[in-house]
Amino acid sequence: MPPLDPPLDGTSADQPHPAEGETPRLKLHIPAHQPLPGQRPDFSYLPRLPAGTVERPDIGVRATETHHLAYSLIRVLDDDGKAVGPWDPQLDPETLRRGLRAMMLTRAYDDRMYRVQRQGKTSFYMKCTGEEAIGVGQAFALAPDDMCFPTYRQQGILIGRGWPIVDMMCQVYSNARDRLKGRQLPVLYSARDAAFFSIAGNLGNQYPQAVGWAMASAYKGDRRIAASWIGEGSTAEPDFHHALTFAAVYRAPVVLNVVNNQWAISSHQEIAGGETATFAARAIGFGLACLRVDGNDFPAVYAATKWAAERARANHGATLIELFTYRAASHSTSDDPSRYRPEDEWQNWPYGDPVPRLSRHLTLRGEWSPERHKQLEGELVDEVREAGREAEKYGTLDQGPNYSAKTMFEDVFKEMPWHLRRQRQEFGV
Amino acid sequence: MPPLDPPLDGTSADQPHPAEGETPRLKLHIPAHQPLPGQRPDFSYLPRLPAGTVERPDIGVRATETHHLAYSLIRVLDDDGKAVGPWDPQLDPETLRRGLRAMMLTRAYDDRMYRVQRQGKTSFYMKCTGEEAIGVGQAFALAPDDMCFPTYRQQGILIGRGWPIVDMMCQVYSNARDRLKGRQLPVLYSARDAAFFSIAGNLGNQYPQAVGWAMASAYKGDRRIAASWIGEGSTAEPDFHHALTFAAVYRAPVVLNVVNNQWAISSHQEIAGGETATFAARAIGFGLACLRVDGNDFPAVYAATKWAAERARANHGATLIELFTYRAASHSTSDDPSRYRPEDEWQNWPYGDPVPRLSRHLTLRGEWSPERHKQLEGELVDEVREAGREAEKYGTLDQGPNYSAKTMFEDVFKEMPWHLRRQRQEFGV
Amino acid sequence: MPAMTMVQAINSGLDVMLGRDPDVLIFGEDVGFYGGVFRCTEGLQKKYGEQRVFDTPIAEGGMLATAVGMGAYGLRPIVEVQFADYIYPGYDQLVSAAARLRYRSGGEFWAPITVRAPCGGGIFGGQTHSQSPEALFTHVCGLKTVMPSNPYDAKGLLISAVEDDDPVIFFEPKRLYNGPFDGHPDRPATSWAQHPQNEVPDGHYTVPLGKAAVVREGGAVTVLAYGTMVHVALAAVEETGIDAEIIDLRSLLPLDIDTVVDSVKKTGRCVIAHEATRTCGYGAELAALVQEHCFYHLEAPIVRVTGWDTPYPHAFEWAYFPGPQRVADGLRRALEG
Amino acid sequence: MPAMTMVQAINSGLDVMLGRDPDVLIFGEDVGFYGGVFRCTEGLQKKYGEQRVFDTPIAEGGMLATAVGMGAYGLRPIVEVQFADYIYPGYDQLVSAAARLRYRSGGEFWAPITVRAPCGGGIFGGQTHSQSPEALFTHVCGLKTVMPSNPYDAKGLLISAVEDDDPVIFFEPKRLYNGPFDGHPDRPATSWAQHPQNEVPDGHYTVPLGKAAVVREGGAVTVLAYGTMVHVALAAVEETGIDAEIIDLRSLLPLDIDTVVDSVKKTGRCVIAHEATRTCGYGAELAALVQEHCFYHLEAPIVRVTGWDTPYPHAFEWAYFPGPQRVADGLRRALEG
Ligand SMILES: Cc1ncc(C[n+]2csc(CCOP(=O)(O)OP(=O)(O)O)c2C)c(N)n1
Ligand SMILES: Cc1ncc(C[n+]2csc(CCOP(=O)(O)OP(=O)(O)O)c2C)c(N)n1
Ligand SMILES: [Mg+2]
Ligand SMILES: [Mg+2]
Repeated sequence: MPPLDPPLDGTSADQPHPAEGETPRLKLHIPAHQPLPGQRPDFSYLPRLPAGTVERPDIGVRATETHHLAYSLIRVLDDDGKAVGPWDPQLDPETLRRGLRAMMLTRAYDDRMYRVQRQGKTSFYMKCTGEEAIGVGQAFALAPDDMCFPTYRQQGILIGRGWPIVDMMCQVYSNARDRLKGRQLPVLYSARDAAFFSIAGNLGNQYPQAVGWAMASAYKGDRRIAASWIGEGSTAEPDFHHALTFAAVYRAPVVLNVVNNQWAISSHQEIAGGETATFAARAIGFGLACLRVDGNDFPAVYAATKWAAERARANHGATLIELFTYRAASHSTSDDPSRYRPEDEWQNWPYGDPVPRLSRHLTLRGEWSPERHKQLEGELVDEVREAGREAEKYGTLDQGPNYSAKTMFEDVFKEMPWHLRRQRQEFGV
Repeated sequence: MPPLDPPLDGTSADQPHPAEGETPRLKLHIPAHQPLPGQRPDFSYLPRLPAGTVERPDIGVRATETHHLAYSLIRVLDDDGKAVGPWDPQLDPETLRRGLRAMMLTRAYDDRMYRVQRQGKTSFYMKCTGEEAIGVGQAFALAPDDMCFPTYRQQGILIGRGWPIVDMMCQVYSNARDRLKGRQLPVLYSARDAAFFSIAGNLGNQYPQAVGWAMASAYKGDRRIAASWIGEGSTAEPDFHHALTFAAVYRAPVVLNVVNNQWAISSHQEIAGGETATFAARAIGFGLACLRVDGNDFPAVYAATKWAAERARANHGATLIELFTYRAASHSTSDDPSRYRPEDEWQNWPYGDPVPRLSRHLTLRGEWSPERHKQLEGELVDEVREAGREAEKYGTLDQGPNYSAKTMFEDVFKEMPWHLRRQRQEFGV
Repeated sequence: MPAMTMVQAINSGLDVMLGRDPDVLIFGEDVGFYGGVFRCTEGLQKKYGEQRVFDTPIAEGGMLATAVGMGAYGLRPIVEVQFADYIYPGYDQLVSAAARLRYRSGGEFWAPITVRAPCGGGIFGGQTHSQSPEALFTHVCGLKTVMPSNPYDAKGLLISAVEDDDPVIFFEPKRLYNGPFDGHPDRPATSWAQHPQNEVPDGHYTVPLGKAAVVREGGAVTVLAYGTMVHVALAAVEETGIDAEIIDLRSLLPLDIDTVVDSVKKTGRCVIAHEATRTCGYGAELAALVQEHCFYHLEAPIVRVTGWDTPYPHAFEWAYFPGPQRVADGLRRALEG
Repeated sequence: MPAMTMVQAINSGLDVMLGRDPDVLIFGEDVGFYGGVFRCTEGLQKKYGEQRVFDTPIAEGGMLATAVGMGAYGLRPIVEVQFADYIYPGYDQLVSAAARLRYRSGGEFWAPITVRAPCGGGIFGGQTHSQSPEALFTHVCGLKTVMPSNPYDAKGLLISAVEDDDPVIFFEPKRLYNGPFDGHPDRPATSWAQHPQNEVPDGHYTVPLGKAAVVREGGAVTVLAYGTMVHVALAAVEETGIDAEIIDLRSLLPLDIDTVVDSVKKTGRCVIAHEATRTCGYGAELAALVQEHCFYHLEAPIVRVTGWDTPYPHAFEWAYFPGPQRVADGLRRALEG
């Protein structure tokens, strides 16, 4: 169903309003998603929004002048792979190749870690397939020391910032080199040295925390801004509301991203409120700036993020960016999407796959080729395999080695109180 | 400061965006409210919005067609007291006189109960002075069995629905006839027979509960809708977000009111996010319909509420109404507004006092007169005094009689479990 | 009678109540078309329609507030909170609204809601898919709190919870969904197929709230347990050969104090076992009550065997989980005194 | 040394920390220009500016999340929650974020925040201005929980809390803000002016977290109390003439177990007094610990004197409040055994 123009349940504007007395009985509307498993993918409800058509306002404009952008879609790469329109960041080929490589490395990394979970070497894994342009593109657009408050689906940020994938793997394996000492569920990374905040298991927690961090940075007269990510499904949580409220009131230098990948486990974005408005539009009621961008379009993601980051850095306040994309893989290794959506929906996503799209663009510019692409793919598979071999030397969840279990009593507090010391004794070892 | 067009902290659109490198240091913006106590009241920042100029869409229009109304102000009574424009509900004089009487009774009731608290006859009281048109006008516009989920400042609903003020007083006194058995803080009424939900002490709780009640009504194919109220300050609570999300997703038949009386105890609406947007605008991001109305204009409040109620009843979904008003009295008997605002701000409120405004309108129509007004005022003071005498016969908080303290163990559960029976024994009596 | 897993028993209980009472609705995250991440609502939307069983936005506070409002209208909503670890955003609506509504309104309004939430560890869910927060609810007056240990009780208690006119927090030990678990992760997982309490009537029946079950009679020491720990306690007793009396509390609030007191007075010794963190856990209340009621019968300090006062650590699940070994040590301490 | 009320002592503690450390910020509802509904932040915005002391939107979850983010940056935010009864919307940020951050990040991030919240009854605030929810925090590993009973401790503990690198929940018994309260509402209110602990140094000093105070030595029975109940216990002892040893716990987590155990081993009897509801209250943990550590010294059951397991009823404040009479009865029960 069209997100911007909801049908009014059989009593639309065209129809006459029922006269006094003959009021109909009330009915409860439950959003019902089509197509179902087995049915044909159908994205005909998505308005076709061509590349290059959305204007790019000055970063200093009043927030109200960005609000109509909540109903558009910033796209740079057209169907042929040409970069068009005012949002083209005109990145040099080298940067684009680095971006492409990071996206492809993210995908290769995901593929391997998903596989090793299936092999029983760890308990759990989550891929970001189809969403690589977001983590990577936004990492490229932000300063390396801008503080990121991500969800579990922005591993692309770590890879985009060059954090060692061996360290990422060690966390997934909860092994003896896991910086999180085996305490955290796989993929809930923390990487202070990459300005990457400890990922919360409780959806939304990070969003207003990012605003608090940004307020602190502003209070100190710092130049670092904060950025945070949340899934479209999680926008229903209180913390989303808190982040928007506090960002508006204190004009916090933060980039607030909503990754609308259409799905929240099995529930479609309609259940999160996407039936009657876009998620970018949530900014309007708070007087925050907003952008809505094709999340599968690397240059567009980069440009929108850069715009929001510069705006924040210039003390113009926060921007809410909706990144419109599609969750290609299962929610996690615990999930089975074939129960709730057509298997081949992803192949039919109208905005394509971010990796071939960027590859195509570079090729069109004579800066890349299918051969080099194929070759790089191979190299990255090897690189990930090598990293995997090394990481597994430090242990896996099933085989060990891991940290000593004794360490589970540490870091609950800075200094261990008597009752934990006594419990550690009771535990023995 | 103008609510719709925030100054961008010295770096507004007009100024050139700082070139690369010379990024300024970040600054933390803290909304600072003027005028302060002792200073002259100054409402010059409020755009002057004349009566009768806002168009009235059909109740069946798509929500998006109401969104521009978030930045207007529905007003019916002009400065001379004439009812003008498409929102004039053209109420008959009798209805208007009943409305005026209920507003005046509410004010007289508040004045007495505030006084008796000062005399030590009870612990606490809260007035709604200046906001009478909201509780009363909305009670008149809703069906008598539409379920209300109010805050502590809509006593006008109970009075507008003719609930006995003696019963209200008995609650405030926590006396032997208190329907709430002395358990609840004064003014946190509950009146099931008036379709008036138990008032929560925790701000916001009632707002999404109203949506749930409305969903239940819709599920049952009922014709009763729900309505809820929240203060502008409390819109920052999670429950406000929940209500809007669920109302949008399930198209619940509910009228969601934000009473923007400018103040949340000592903090001005800017601290709640009113500096950068209106509270009606919060609806936009959810695709809900919205209206913004002069809360001190009885016919305007009635008309807007009626519009939203009819829309909900016709299965067109929820409407968010911002009622723009001013909290004339102290927040409560525990508060001292002279510490944070000019004493005479209320007298300078550009949208006046709802009581004389309606009185003036009726007089202009030859249906009322200053003499009758004066006389009615006197009658109502007597009526309230009489009611007070009767209520005090049933007891006061300080003198009693009250319910037997033993009853404090009842109604925790439907049937009293052993541990409460045992505690009741321990308590003795 | 058919053999059911705990998931099937819960599904059957929901089915029975949807079938009997049109005012029963079920909602929560992924409970509709998908049937719930643990499959407890599988097939129910198909059978009863989207108006009766539907997905909600990801907002525990929103769904609980909605339930309170529906309850005030007269419905009996059942809310699934996907994991007990995620109930906190809805905590205010439970503590400030659901628990107090009957009281504060002088009995005019109440919240006949049931909140289902999978709890406990044992599936390598890490610190946010393993919590046992029952004590955060038993401390709140106005809430009832329940935790079954087997399919039969799960269905019977669930039906009692739905039919109860007070709010009931219904915790489901996720490690027991598909089989009993004796606390030996190294041994092959057993299914409910062989378990005596897997016999679950198809239709309507209830297990009353507030009634404990003596799952093993014994004279040497009393073990107070609930949920997964009932099975762990049984294993520990079997392995040590200690003649313990094991009580499955089933309902934490209201508590079946008489069954507890009678047993401890008989044995003179008491071990309390739960998976939740120790400090201010429900075991603290049990210890306080037992020493209040049985002081002169106690021959040794009451022993608490619990999860440690740390978050549930992913890699050290079995070092954290209070398994048979720890319960056995507790039994010995209680016997030595 | 100047005599201060508890409000003045808290204000002074905040003033000292704002003065010493530019990374200390204070925010919450009405704490800025207004100075707080209980006046604890009076004059601080004027002295340190709006950037240091400011109002927040009415969103406990938002202000606590903001504090966690600021803490991650390196600041030491102090948040005022206007009433402890209103902390629940922020509960998720405390339990899921603040309490676990250091642990889950392997020590990379932590939340050095202080959360101030007025608690307890005695001002006819009804059920939503009178709660004592301390046990909902002492059960959560990773949080420290404190409650002072006098001006000197209030300032010293507050400074320790702010300087502590872990999150501290700092409960302020509102009935003690302007004077000690012995639980006799009928008698004229006393001020802090006459009280020995009203002497509060102007400058910086600390009272360590985790250290209890023996406020009265005695041999007959040990009374464990905190906050308002310390004064009530003193009154009860005076009125009964029972030679009780009264311990003001001050810090609930970490608890000063040694002081507690030494005293109970000496007296052999124990009464626990708190204002919070009984079931699963902090007194349950105290009872469990005391019987674990002092079993062979106990001559009678440990007695709990607490608020009832009901909401705090407006008109029956004094029937609900565990006053000197109830404490006295508890003492007698503990002595009779
Ligand atoms: C507070 C909370 N509630 C529920 C969950 C369970 N849960 C984990 S992921 C998820 C879906 C999130 O969807 P979305 O926000 O769209 O992010 P995506 O997975 O699509 O990236 C849910 C319901 C949780 N982790 N935390
Ligand atoms: C959850 C919660 N937080 C804080 C409070 C304390 N409090 C009571 S009224 C109030 C101000 C509310 O202002 P607003 O919402 O604008 O309503 P108004 O009083 O102006 O009608 C505050 C902060 C509360 N009752 N509940
Ligand atoms: Mg999603
Ligand atoms: Mg207000």
